[in-house]
Amino acid sequence: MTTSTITLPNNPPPLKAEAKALDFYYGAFKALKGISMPVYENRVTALIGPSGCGKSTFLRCFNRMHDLYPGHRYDGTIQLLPDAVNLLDHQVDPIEVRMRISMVFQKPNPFPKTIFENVAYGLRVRGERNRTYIEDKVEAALKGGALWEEVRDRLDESAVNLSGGQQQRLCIARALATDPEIILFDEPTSALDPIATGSIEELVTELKKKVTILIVTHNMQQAARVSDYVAYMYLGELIEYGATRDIFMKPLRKETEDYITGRFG
Amino acid sequence: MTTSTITLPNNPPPLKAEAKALDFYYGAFKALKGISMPVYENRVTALIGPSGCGKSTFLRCFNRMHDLYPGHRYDGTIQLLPDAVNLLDHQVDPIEVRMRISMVFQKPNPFPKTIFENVAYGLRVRGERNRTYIEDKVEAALKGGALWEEVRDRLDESAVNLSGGQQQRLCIARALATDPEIILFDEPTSALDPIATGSIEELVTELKKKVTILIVTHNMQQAARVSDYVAYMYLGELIEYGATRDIFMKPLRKETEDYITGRFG
Amino acid sequence: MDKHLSTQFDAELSGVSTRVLEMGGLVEAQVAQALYALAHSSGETAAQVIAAEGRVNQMEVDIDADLSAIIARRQPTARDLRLLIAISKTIGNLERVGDEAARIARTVQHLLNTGVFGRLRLPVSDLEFEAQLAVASLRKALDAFARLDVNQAVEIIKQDNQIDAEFDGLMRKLITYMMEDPRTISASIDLIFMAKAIERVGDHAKNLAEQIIYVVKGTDVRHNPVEAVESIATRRS
Amino acid sequence: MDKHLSTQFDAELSGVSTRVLEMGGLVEAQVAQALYALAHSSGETAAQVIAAEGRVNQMEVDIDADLSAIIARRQPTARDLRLLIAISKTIGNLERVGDEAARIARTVQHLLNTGVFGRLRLPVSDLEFEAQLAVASLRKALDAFARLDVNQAVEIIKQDNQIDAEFDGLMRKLITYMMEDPRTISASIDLIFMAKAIERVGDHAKNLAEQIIYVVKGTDVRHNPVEAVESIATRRS
Amino acid sequence: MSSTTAAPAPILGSTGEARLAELALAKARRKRRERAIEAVLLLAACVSVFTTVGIVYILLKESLAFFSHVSVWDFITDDQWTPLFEDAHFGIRVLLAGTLSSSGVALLIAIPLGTIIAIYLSEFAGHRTRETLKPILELLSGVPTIIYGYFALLFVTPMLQRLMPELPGFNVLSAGLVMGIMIIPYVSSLSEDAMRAVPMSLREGSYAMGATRLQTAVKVVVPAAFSGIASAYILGISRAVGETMILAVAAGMQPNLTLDPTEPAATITSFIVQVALGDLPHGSVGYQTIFAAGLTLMMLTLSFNMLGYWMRRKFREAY
Amino acid sequence: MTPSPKTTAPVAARRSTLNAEEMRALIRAAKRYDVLFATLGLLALAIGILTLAALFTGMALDGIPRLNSEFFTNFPSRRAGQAGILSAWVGSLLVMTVTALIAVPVGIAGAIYLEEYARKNWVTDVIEINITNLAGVPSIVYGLLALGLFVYTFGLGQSILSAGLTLALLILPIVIVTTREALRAIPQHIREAAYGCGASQWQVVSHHLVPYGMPGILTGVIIGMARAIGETAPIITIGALTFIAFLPPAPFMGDPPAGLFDWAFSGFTVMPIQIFNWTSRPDPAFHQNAAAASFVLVFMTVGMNALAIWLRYRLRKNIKW
Amino acid sequence: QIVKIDGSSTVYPITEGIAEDFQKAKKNAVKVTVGISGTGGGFKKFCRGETDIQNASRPILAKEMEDCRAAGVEYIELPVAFDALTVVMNPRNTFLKSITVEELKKIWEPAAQGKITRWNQVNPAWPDAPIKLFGAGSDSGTFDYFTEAINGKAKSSRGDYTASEDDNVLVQGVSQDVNAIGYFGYAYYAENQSRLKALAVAEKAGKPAVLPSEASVLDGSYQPLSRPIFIYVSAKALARGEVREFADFYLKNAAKIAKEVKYVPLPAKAYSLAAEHLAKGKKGTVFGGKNEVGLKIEELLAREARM
Ligand SMILES: Nc1ncnc2c1ncn2[C@@H]1O[C@H](COP(=O)(O)OP(=O)(O)OP(=O)(O)O)[C@@H](O)[C@H]1O
Ligand SMILES: Nc1ncnc2c1ncn2[C@@H]1O[C@H](COP(=O)(O)OP(=O)(O)OP(=O)(O)O)[C@@H](O)[C@H]1O
Ligand SMILES: [Mg+2]
Ligand SMILES: [Mg+2]
Ligand SMILES: O=P([O-])([O-])[O-]
Repeated sequence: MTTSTITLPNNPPPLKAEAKALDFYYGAFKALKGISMPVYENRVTALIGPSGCGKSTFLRCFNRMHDLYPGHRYDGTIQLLPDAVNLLDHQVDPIEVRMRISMVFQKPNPFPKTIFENVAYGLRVRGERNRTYIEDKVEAALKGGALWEEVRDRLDESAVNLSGGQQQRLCIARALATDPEIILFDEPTSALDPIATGSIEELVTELKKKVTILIVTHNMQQAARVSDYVAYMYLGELIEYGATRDIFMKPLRKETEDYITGRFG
Repeated sequence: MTTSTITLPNNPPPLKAEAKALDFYYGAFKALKGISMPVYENRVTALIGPSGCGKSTFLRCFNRMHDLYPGHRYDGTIQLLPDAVNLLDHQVDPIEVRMRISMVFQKPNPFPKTIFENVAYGLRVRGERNRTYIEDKVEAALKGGALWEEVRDRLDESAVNLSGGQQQRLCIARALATDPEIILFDEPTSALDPIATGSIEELVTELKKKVTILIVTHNMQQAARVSDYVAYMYLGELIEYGATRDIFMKPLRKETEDYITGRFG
Repeated sequence: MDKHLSTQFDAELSGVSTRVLEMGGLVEAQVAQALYALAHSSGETAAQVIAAEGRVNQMEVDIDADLSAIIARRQPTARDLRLLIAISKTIGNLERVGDEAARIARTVQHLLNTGVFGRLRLPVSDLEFEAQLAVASLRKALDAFARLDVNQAVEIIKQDNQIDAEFDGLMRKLITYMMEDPRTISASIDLIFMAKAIERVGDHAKNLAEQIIYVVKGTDVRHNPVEAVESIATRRS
Repeated sequence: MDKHLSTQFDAELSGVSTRVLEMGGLVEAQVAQALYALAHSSGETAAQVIAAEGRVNQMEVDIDADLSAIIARRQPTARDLRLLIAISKTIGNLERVGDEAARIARTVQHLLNTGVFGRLRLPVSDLEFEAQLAVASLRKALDAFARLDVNQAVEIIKQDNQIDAEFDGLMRKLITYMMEDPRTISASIDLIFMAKAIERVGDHAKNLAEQIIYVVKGTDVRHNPVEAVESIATRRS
Repeated sequence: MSSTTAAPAPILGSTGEARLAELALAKARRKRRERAIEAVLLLAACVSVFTTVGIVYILLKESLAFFSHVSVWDFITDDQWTPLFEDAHFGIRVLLAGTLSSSGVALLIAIPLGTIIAIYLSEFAGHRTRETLKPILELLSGVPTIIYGYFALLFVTPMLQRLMPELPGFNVLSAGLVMGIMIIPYVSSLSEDAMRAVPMSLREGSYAMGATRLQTAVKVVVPAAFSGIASAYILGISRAVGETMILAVAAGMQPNLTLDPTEPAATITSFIVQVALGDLPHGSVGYQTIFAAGLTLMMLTLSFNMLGYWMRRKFREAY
Repeated sequence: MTPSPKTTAPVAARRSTLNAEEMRALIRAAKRYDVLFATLGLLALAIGILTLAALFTGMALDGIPRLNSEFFTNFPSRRAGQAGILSAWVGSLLVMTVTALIAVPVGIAGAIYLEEYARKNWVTDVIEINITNLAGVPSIVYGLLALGLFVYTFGLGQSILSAGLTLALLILPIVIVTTREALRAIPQHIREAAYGCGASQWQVVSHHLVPYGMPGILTGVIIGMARAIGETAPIITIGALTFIAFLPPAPFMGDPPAGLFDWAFSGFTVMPIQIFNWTSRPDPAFHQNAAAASFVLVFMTVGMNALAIWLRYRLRKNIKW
Repeated sequence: QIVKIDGSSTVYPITEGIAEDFQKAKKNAVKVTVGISGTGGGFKKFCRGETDIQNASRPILAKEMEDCRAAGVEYIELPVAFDALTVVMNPRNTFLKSITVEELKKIWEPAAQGKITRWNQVNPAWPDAPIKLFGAGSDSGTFDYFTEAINGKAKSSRGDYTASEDDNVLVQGVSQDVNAIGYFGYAYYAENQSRLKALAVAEKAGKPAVLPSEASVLDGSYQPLSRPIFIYVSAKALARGEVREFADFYLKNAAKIAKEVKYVPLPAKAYSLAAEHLAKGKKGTVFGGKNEVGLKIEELLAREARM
């Protein structure tokens, strides 16, 4: 097994989460191999690597999405700070985890409900009934998702009639509505055109003021653009972790450099 | 209506096709507005522009794909050279056009048949029966699609089991098998990961030695990488056409520059 | 310039531009100070100029690093890319202006150390005139850069001849001096180098101006005769 | 260097590198020829050098255009980007080497025109030694660039002092000459400028070497003391 | 966050172990509720299993009684079926033959016609045509089968007799034909759905190669939709094998060991319905025959379904 | 077209591009098959539709003269001219109500379990085969089952409830299969989105899957009901009545609580039985009645199918992924 | 107040008519339901005590008697009408004038299966034309009765004929085929006289061939194919006023209704005897659990009287 090259920043921001020696199995297949990596608060951390390297798998450990499917196994820990709970602990209800850590998916996946109900969904799931509170939250979230201006007059229309980019921003608003501590993005723009992609990227950099962000992208340029830290993964291993600027100008590992410069193949 | 800024090269290569004052209607909706543009032989021409600007619509005029759906209308001409046939002429059978101009689609769409049969499909459609001839053609096409080495031992396996990138190369081989004069690519890599994308891009630049290529991409960087000429479209109009290098270093139209530099939005 | 979709990118670009101007201000001040040190025989000022060199160097390195980071992270094209490339060239020029200033300052120190100022009558004021032209050119160039003002850039390029003429005149004058009084040879040579340095500052200002035209017009006008440059710069794109 | 997935990109990169080396060869020849013209008082050779300047300039402009096109089209990062940036700086340096060669050649022409060579005894041979060092340095730098050889680059940087020392010696010698024979002043100043030009060629070779280290090691070593550069260059990454 | 929200506990408060304990408690609570719901759903899912168990139980129970009177060997090999006659024979082959020939005729109509219609609707017809004709066609499967029975007897048979004067008034052919027409929508609708589900991109791929509609339909769409089409066929077969009233009315109820569709014949289902509604005393051997026959039928359809299941597995194409 | 030798591969000595004439000939030939097949398709469609038309006109010719208001408001009678279908259509309606009330929730719940909760293993496979198999079991066998189970074992008697239950079992496979189909058509990413918001499994099911699957589910239910409403054999087996000259107690109107469900335990008859009975009567006048009743019944199914189509259209409009 | 009736579809038309009139007479105070589960299916319910009255196209059989006994259900057997099984042919048939039981047997006996396929095999006078056979389904009372009457043994019949539970289907079959011969209940013949021709049956060769008709049944000359049909009234149910009333009403109106629905009513004497039985509550059957054929009305009455 390779050891990872991890370059921590000199003046590190506070930690929001930390994976330690994380292994993950799909049945007998070991998809993640001893991943240890910090996630800094209010920073964007990008996961890059060739297809099938385990980016999504790693990301989905953070909200226990794997629990939906049989045959998975976690080894190692992901500590969520500051309360130092191991997200992967059996005692921890994945629902609890998902309430604290939201996710935005590859394909915009609004529910075929109204725009309002989409954003309010997280609150409803929490049993929230106070109408004005929900309305306030929805508005705040839509503003956070940079969608408020576009949809304020048609909150009662179906969300599926929005454009792809708007849908994805709606999904972000939905994720924001419950004040998550971390938002996970799994290739959030791969289904979008460049302009929608641009606005999502812009939104992501905007959001990090309030929330910690982990983003998987197979677009290296995107990782370069939006992230503060980059983790390069290969075959389930973390090869290199460091500040984005360093990774893209001067990665320490040849594997990383080869991938980044398009020498992989 | 804006007039297009068209910069023709000083020493132009031979023309393979030329659109002249092309309008296209989906029912009452005018999706293409007076497009005039050259397509040079053995060159890669990229169509770029924001989503919905009519790139795909324009591309699909070249093989009369619109004829499959009701309510379309072509105005203007697309001359195919050297025999100066107007592709859009009612007298010209779309099937004939499609036999001369192949297309590769956004999502790899291999037929659920064997690899061999996929590539042989175009020949079979042409009523070809000579087995050795077909075999030779298939081999040549797979070589042309840079897939031969990977699949030579499993030509009889189902094509749907190939990876995404391989499938797309198979589709290219399928398009190649009938010696088309032009190949149309409609966002051929948007469903692929960066490595597969890289190999398709590489293949495209390789192919242009033999065939004229028109490619739609919403990835400007890709257009920059693979094409010799770029056409920037917006709202159904051709805004600017020129050599790729010029377009990306020094576009003449502000609209183009804004789009290319990410100022659009 | 219009805004990018990415405010971050805008911020980075304007950040780096600001730093270029800052660097420009710094080297401009360096040149001015060096000339002040020369005119007023101020060893102290000369020392300040030399001390500033390190900062200028560091700025060059930093800005260059920023530039490459922006290129690596933002995939700039067209005007953005031209701007970054121009900045890269510009800071190289500015750094060299800084070098020239330091060189002048060092020479001033040398002259002070050798006590030449007291002993000899040297045509320092002639140098000053050249220097004023050069500094003005530089300032104008930076100004034009801040506003990406092509017309001003053309003007700067046109005026570069003046400085060159000044330099030639000065040379001839100094040679006369040296011939007249061989004791002044060493000092005169120093002066010649200073004049050369000032002339170089003018050249750099001209280079900056060429970069401005490149950014705005997209044409690399280096090594072109002034007239050609002017016609390119005033062409409507 | 390993191959890219894109052979086109590889081709572009190696194409631009080749042209850099070609340009390097050209300016190297220019320098050598200029020195030949000086040593052999060959106005013809000098004219050739001057004539070549236009080509060098054009090469700089062309390569720069290629570089920006590659950046615009290929979105290079890491080593690729560093290489392109280094090339951009390198060709700037090479162009300036070409300028220096032309300057020498022009001075040779000037000296020939004024008939100085016939009338005066000038320490041209001293110049030649400095020149040999500088040309050797340049050749080595180009060689190191072709192979991206960090060790050789470090060596070049280390040797830059030698050239500077030579230049200082030459200066002193020339001042003596001038003092001895004021008639030589004008010619000596020309020689000084030539010596300075040669010294600059050495500087440019050193700059090239620094760029090599940047490409390979990713660290910008400009403006650093030699020891620091050496330690960075030999650090295992 | 406002105090009104119930869930997530304040981020800070307790840490580590203590927090873990809190979380475990919450998890347990939620688990219990979800379990209860799951149990209810499971119960519902089991209804169909219970139904099968019930059917099998009833069929087996009575069949066992039946087979204590009649040897399995006779049941399988005898070539007469006269269970209610004095001279009782229990050769199920006779009924099987009827079932097979009637299903055969029906499927010979339903499968080709259904497939052709499916291809036509999915690949040739315009959107309008499809959207109007498909539901109309589906009505064919909504007509009560007894009506079809009389239709076969009173309309189709006389028509056929005009073509084939020798044709008896009751025959498998006419019942089978009508049954086939009734089954058409099962085949065509499901097949059409399957073909619709074939992504447009695949079709475009074919057309882009210069293929005609038919070439595209036959060489690309049908193979791609094959697993769905196979399901449709299987359903059609099950339907044909299980169809009752049409045959009871129009096929003649004559236990003939023949596969000739121009003859009258009895099928398993028509026998069952006949006896179940008849005058036989319950509990008599005659009455029990219907369970043995029913069991046979169930095994038959089961084997078809297994076959279908296996085929779908084998041919399920990913696209 | 130019015979420019573009292919470099030596194997392709012969270009597959044909000259224009050859190509046109080829296309013409291929297109002939298109036309041929389209004709064939229309023919096939015509067979189906003509059959339907023949059925309809037959029924209409025989039955429409009988379709007056008395036909709907009269009870059966030995005099064909006075006989009506009041008890039959009311019975059908009530039985269908029971069927729907049972089959819909049970079918949906079962489908949800199988699709969302059950592990994918051989047990689910068996259940799956079992369900498709049930869809092929002749309806009369359900009658036999129901007779043993509902009528005797559970003692529900020959009631609307028994009949409703029987038909519910009969259409359960249809409901389950279509519901599963509908659930399966909901993309996984919608589920993940909901789980991602912190929803529990039941919340995902009840907030999302069921509402989004509704068009498909309803279609299945209605198709099932359309099938059930025409079923004769199983209902006869459990003992539906033929002559019943009164209506069951009005649903949900009796004295609560027991009285509310009186109707469910009442005897009944249904349309197909009435038809069945009338067709087997010797007097041809009854055959006319049967045709008229068939006409009504077919119209009921047509109505249900139309409802299904309309609902599918209405509900699908706002559900897409 | 409900009277529940189930059972034979043959008896159904009569019972339906009675029920209809009864309900009207009682101004809907009493509800009557009639089902058609078949005689067998009906008896199953009847013997479980689920129905009050059973329609039967044949006497109760031993198995069913046992069931009833086991469940403690006692019953009163009431013949309500005659059904004359009618042998029919196609009206276009020219050669058949009458037929003897002998000949019928030759056609229908098990031994004939596959052998007797042409008319001239039965009677050389008849043409060499195929015989097309139509008959009641083997599960029906009609079949039992016919086979016993003709072939001498219940359920003993050739099997290769077109059978149907639904006599209309048989009507259809016979009316479509010149060479057809079939048998079913008189009512179906009576309603389809335009499409069918009844065949006169001679009990023995030489005996006169008799056509089925009300008169020939009543006078006992239509032999052996006339059979009585019954209702069985549950003794326990009779305790309920409405059932008793209904049963009385039935016997009073049976003759009229039977005629109306094209059955042959019993002689008035028979109804009064039955009414008497009913009044006295005479339980049981006079058939001893077997079907019997050729029973003349007098015999039936005699037996009834003996009870
Ligand atoms: N449900 C699963 N069962 C088994 N193996 C899986 C499953 N999902 C993913 N894998 C495997 O785990 C590895 C990592 O998959 P993952 O989806 O995390 O890759 P990724 O880096 O996100 O790739 P991509 O860029 O294609 O999304 C791959 O080898 C994949 O084949
Ligand atoms: N079948 C259609 N009917 C009507 N309008 C259509 C149809 N297809 C496309 N359009 C419209 O035509 C315009 C051009 O569409 P087109 O698909 O060519 O865009 P595009 O440039 O390819 O965009 P993208 O990058 O999203 O693929 C759009 O406004 C689109 O809404
Ligand atoms: Mg992934
Ligand atoms: Mg498109
Ligand atoms: O229904 P039956 O008992 O009269 O045949």
